[in-house]
Amino acid sequence: MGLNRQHAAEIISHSFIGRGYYRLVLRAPDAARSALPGQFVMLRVSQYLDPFLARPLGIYSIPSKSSIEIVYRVAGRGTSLLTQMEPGSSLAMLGPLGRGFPAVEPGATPVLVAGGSGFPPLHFFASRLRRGGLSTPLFIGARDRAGLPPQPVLASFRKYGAKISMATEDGSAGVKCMVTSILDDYLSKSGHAASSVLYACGPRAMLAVVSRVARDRSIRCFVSMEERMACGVGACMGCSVRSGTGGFKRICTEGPVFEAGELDWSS
Amino acid sequence: MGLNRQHAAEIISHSFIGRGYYRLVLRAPDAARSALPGQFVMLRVSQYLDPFLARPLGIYSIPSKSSIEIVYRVAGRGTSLLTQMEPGSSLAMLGPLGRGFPAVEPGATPVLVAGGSGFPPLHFFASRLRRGGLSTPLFIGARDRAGLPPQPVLASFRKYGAKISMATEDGSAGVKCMVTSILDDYLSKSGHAASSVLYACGPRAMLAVVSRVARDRSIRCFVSMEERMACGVGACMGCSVRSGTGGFKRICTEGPVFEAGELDWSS
Amino acid sequence: MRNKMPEVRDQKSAMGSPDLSVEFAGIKLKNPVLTASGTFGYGEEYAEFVDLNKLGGVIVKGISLKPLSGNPPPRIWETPSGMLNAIGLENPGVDVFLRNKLPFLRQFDTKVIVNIFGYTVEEYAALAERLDDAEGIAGLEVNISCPNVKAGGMVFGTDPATTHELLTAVRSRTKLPIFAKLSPNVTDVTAFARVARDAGCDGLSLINTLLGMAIDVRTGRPRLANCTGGLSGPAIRPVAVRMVWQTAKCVPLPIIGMGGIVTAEDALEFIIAGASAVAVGTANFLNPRATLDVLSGIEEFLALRGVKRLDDLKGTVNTT
Amino acid sequence: MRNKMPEVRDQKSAMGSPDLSVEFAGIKLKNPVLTASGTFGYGEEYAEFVDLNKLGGVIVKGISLKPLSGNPPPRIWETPSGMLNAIGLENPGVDVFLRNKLPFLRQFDTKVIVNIFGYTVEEYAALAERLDDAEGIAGLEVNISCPNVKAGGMVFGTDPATTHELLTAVRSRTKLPIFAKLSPNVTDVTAFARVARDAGCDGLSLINTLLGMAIDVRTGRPRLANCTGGLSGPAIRPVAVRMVWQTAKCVPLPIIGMGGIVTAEDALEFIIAGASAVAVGTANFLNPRATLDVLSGIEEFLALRGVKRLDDLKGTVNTT
Ligand SMILES: Cc1cc2nc3c(=O)[nH]c(=O)nc-3n(C[C@H](O)[C@H](O)[C@H](O)COP(=O)(O)OP(=O)(O)OC[C@H]3O[C@@H](n4cnc5c(N)ncnc54)[C@H](O)[C@@H]3O)c2cc1C
Ligand SMILES: Cc1cc2nc3c(=O)[nH]c(=O)nc-3n(C[C@H](O)[C@H](O)[C@H](O)COP(=O)(O)OP(=O)(O)OC[C@H]3O[C@@H](n4cnc5c(N)ncnc54)[C@H](O)[C@@H]3O)c2cc1C
Ligand SMILES: Cc1cc2nc3c(=O)[nH]c(=O)nc-3n(C[C@H](O)[C@H](O)[C@H](O)COP(=O)(O)O)c2cc1C
Ligand SMILES: Cc1cc2nc3c(=O)[nH]c(=O)nc-3n(C[C@H](O)[C@H](O)[C@H](O)COP(=O)(O)O)c2cc1C
Ligand code: FES
Ligand code: FES
Repeated sequence: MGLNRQHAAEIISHSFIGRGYYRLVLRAPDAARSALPGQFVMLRVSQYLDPFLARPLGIYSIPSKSSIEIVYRVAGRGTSLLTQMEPGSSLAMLGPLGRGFPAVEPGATPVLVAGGSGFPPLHFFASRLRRGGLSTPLFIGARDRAGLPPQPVLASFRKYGAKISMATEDGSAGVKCMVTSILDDYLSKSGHAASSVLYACGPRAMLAVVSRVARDRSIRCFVSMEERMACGVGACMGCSVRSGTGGFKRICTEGPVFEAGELDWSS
Repeated sequence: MGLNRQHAAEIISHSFIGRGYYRLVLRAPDAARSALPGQFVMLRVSQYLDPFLARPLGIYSIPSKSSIEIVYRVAGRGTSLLTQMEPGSSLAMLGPLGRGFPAVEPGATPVLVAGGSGFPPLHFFASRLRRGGLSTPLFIGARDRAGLPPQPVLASFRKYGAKISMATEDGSAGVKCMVTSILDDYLSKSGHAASSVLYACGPRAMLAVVSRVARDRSIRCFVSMEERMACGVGACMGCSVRSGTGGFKRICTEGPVFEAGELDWSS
Repeated sequence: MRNKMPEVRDQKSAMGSPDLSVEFAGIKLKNPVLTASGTFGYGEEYAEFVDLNKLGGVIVKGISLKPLSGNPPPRIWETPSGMLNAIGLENPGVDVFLRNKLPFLRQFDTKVIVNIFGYTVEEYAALAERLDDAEGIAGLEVNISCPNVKAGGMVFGTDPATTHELLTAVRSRTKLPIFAKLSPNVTDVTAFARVARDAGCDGLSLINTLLGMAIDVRTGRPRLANCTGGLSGPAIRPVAVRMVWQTAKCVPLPIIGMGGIVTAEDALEFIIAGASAVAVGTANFLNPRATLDVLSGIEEFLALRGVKRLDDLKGTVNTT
Repeated sequence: MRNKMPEVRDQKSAMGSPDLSVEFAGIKLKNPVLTASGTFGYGEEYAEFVDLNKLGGVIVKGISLKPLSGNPPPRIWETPSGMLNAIGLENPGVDVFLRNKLPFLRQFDTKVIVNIFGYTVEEYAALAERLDDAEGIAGLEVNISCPNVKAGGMVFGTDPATTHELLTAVRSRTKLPIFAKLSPNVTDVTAFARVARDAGCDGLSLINTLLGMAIDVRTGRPRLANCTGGLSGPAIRPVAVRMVWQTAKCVPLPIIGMGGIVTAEDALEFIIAGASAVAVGTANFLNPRATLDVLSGIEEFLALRGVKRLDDLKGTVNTT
């Protein structure tokens, strides 16, 4: 690699941005230089032994040459401890880790699908799409309005040319349905279905449907997966998901981004 | 009791005061109202499970009707984590706990002896002595200059009328000897030996010598003891010291202040 | 309670306030939250912080026939998410307990379980007999697993034959319900659970502490004067939950589950694994009101999910 | 190294740079810091963070005769100051290991110890034979204690007779030094240490993980798909230190001590308790450079106290 992937990353800024999310900017020049959309970092939220393991968090953007930005949702003890860390202090960080989204092939139309808190890697990805004035469709699904990405995130996606469609299960924002329905409608209507390539991140159940939609339409689909992690570097075998060809794949090194067909979606 | 001894004590101020010590002022009206010199509190330094147990810390003073002041030395993981706590946040606290120094009897001359970081309870005690212009002798011992109480502490003792004599083992401040030697000299010379009552806090080895000095001169001596604690309320039997009459005494409830003769100093 | 006012209770459940009472080994607890022996003194020490009337019960610090002065200090050491202790069963002996400690506890509407300990079978048995007709004792917890007393305790808890002999002797000398407190320092805890059942025990308490050790590398001396000690606290919870689950699956005795319980969620793990009740131990040291926090958390959890009776949750772990 | 340049070494010690080399079971380690099996992959995964030349040795992830795909996810769960794992010994099998993994490790000036595992005595023995003449292997660590594989592993590690049979079979098929990796989930770990010695083992590794379990109270399902898993990390360190101490006292085999080592001080506890070397496990996940931090901390400690050779510290715990 040549680049150092173990850092004591200083917190440059840290703030609440709504709907349970925080925005964290870390000084990490090596990571900023090399990170690819879809990659993640492992952050230790304590210098002590409880909470114990590092937390995997996607890279949301590269705001400068020397920093990376993370947007995280307070989900449990680790992330709530993280919210207390002040600018100026440093966090032990590993990364960038894993394989990101593959580059968009010429002629392909990227279509982004984010469920729940799955938007951070797609945001980084959107920031790197060079689409010459064309807007990238972004489908966002959540249980309800409160489960949607916070406003600054939506604004930033728009800035990068995303055309956002939203669906909530309870209809409190956007269309009242599963996000996969509006995705399916779009693919039916757009006429672009053939050239579309899906890039999805979100709960496993959603990814399973997205990958079925893609398979049914014979279009390519890349999913970014989540599983509990210990090492983040392929050593512990803790983060495995079932492979489509039997056996398992480690999310941290063979993923987190997989072509949907590589995985077993049956269970 | 009537008073509540379990608090979420808000940090009012917290600052470094030199020589490895921090000064911590906590909002704790019930504790402020009832605390007696020599009593202590148990402070949890983390809301998480490592570091695990609460830390026993003496009460240094009662700066207002609603607050207590603690002065602590960074000794290990717990106290170094404590230094990171900011004003405005709250700490789980139990106290005041234990038995403090007995009131000075009429005609008695209190003589204070502090070794190492043993000064906090004596400081509180000094603040309560009403001696009508008479100064209280305070003997302070340390390995070297760096081991002495920080300047603000010395200044505050003086404010309360303490007449300080210092001894360091390496002679880098005060007399080059054990603090017990200058204490012994004082008692020999003062002519007050008969009316002197010793109040000592510091390392066990020092307290053993102080109590021997007192016994040899047949004067009363009260010592404040330290031992590792888990509960602080007499339930776990973890903090025992050997009693002079066989068996053990719990520092947290039967102490931390004992009359020297109650304890077994042989081991 | 259950028999006295069934209607009110049903109404309460219907209104969403779940029934937390549990009944086992002939003991009715108003709720499943007890205090683990040795971590709550004789109740008195924590009475200022906890309304003892609110607890399912209090399991007192281990009592022996004669007073014991315990191990020399240092007796405790902090470890990652836990602690080592080697108290050595310091206690005032059964006479002082009956005279000075039990009367205090009798004032409260809570069940008192007395943890007993001896160096010989006869000491245990005599102790059981002595407590048999004392007023205000709901049951005995037989500590056959203290890792901190060299002469006997540990051997009893780790050898099936002596364990059987001991428990049979205790059984023969008391009519009180008896709970065998099992050691986790064994290859197969269920074997000891079966021994306890065969010896006529009414229930099981598990787990006691894991045998551990820590060394001060600067002095080369063990952190505990006793050299080894018992490891307790959240660090050991996964071991405790596993042992409760293993035992509940194959031995039909009610279990008081313990080991590292700090929160209601921790306690619910034990219930779902198969425990009938739980005991909060080391957590009392972190938070004197830990028992009450656990209790209200359990109540909230049941109410939120519409579970009417705690018992409906017992042993419901889905391992398929 | 020791033989090649004794003068330089002596000079170094005289100058305060302590001798960290250790030699046991015919293996010379440049220093006592190894990596625990399953926590450092096959070295490659951490080679970016750690100069493998600096390590005393690498104990690789457990290898079986045939590839194993392991347990279904979820496979890990965080616990207080520790973690549960039920990887199920996923590994590519011995052939792929020899072809693709070992050559990488051979590039480095460090000792490679191969952790082996099978479902039957014959599988273990065949594996030992297969590795016997491979180039670049310093020794075998026989995992008789994995709590995560139902068929065999655990039974071997907790039953003396089958343990003896297994280790004797392995012994007869390889000339390499063999280390029995003992289970902590037993009543008396020293009994198994004696079995290992009687079977001709050259050394012992202890401890493996404690068997544990955690339950998601919201779903009622175990946190691990495998239901139970192995508890590792600082939470178990007091148990590990105790077992190393107990074993070192009474069985004259060199011990690789492990279980919750994060810092040099932790490692020194094991050495002082009687271990000849240490392995850093779960801590690698918290800090990929944990091994090197432990190593430099040990060196500093020895230098500061003027201890010339690490060996002078071994087993020096003062329990009087
Ligand atoms: C590759 C990857 C990228 C991620 N990117 C983001 C992101 O950009 N923003 C964001 O908000 N979240 C992200 N997550 C999820 C995030 O890791 C979890 O929300 C977080 O670990 C929860 O920790 P906690 O301590 O707050 O929760 P706890 O419930 O206390 O966690 C307990 C344990 O479970 C693990 N865990 C809990 N939830 C998850 C999860 N969903 N995935 C993996 N492990 C989990 C924790 O790491 C920890 O070991 C990502 C996860 C992965 C695997
Ligand atoms: C009654 C009493 C009053 C005290 N008052 C003060 C005070 O006013 N100011 C002050 O600076 N210190 C005081 N101490 C000492 C203080 O408790 C320890 O310095 C502190 O607990 C060290 O914690 P740590 O986490 O930094 O060290 P660590 O070494 O990480 O502690 C590990 C464990 O050892 C215990 N421990 C370590 N040192 C001591 C000690 N000397 N006494 C008791 N337990 C110890 C800790 O509580 C913890 O359980 C007092 C101790 C007692 C018993
Ligand atoms: C300080 C201390 C003293 C204990 N004394 C006893 C005792 O006297 N008898 C007994 O059976 N168990 C005793 N125990 C064990 C506890 O009752 C309990 O089984 C164990 O600590 C595990 O629970 P925990 O992790 O919640 O503390 C003691 C534990 C501690 C920490
Ligand atoms: C994820 C993981 C995988 C492991 N795999 C193996 C293995 O394959 N073979 C083995 O003998 N031990 C295995 N172990 C046990 C470790 O080698 C070690 O004995 C144990 O984790 C205690 O050390 P620690 O607390 O430092 O991790 C594994 C441990 C972990 C955490
Ligand atoms: S997290 Fe360890 S292999 Fe993926
Ligand atoms: S600290 Fe528990 S009895 Fe004193």
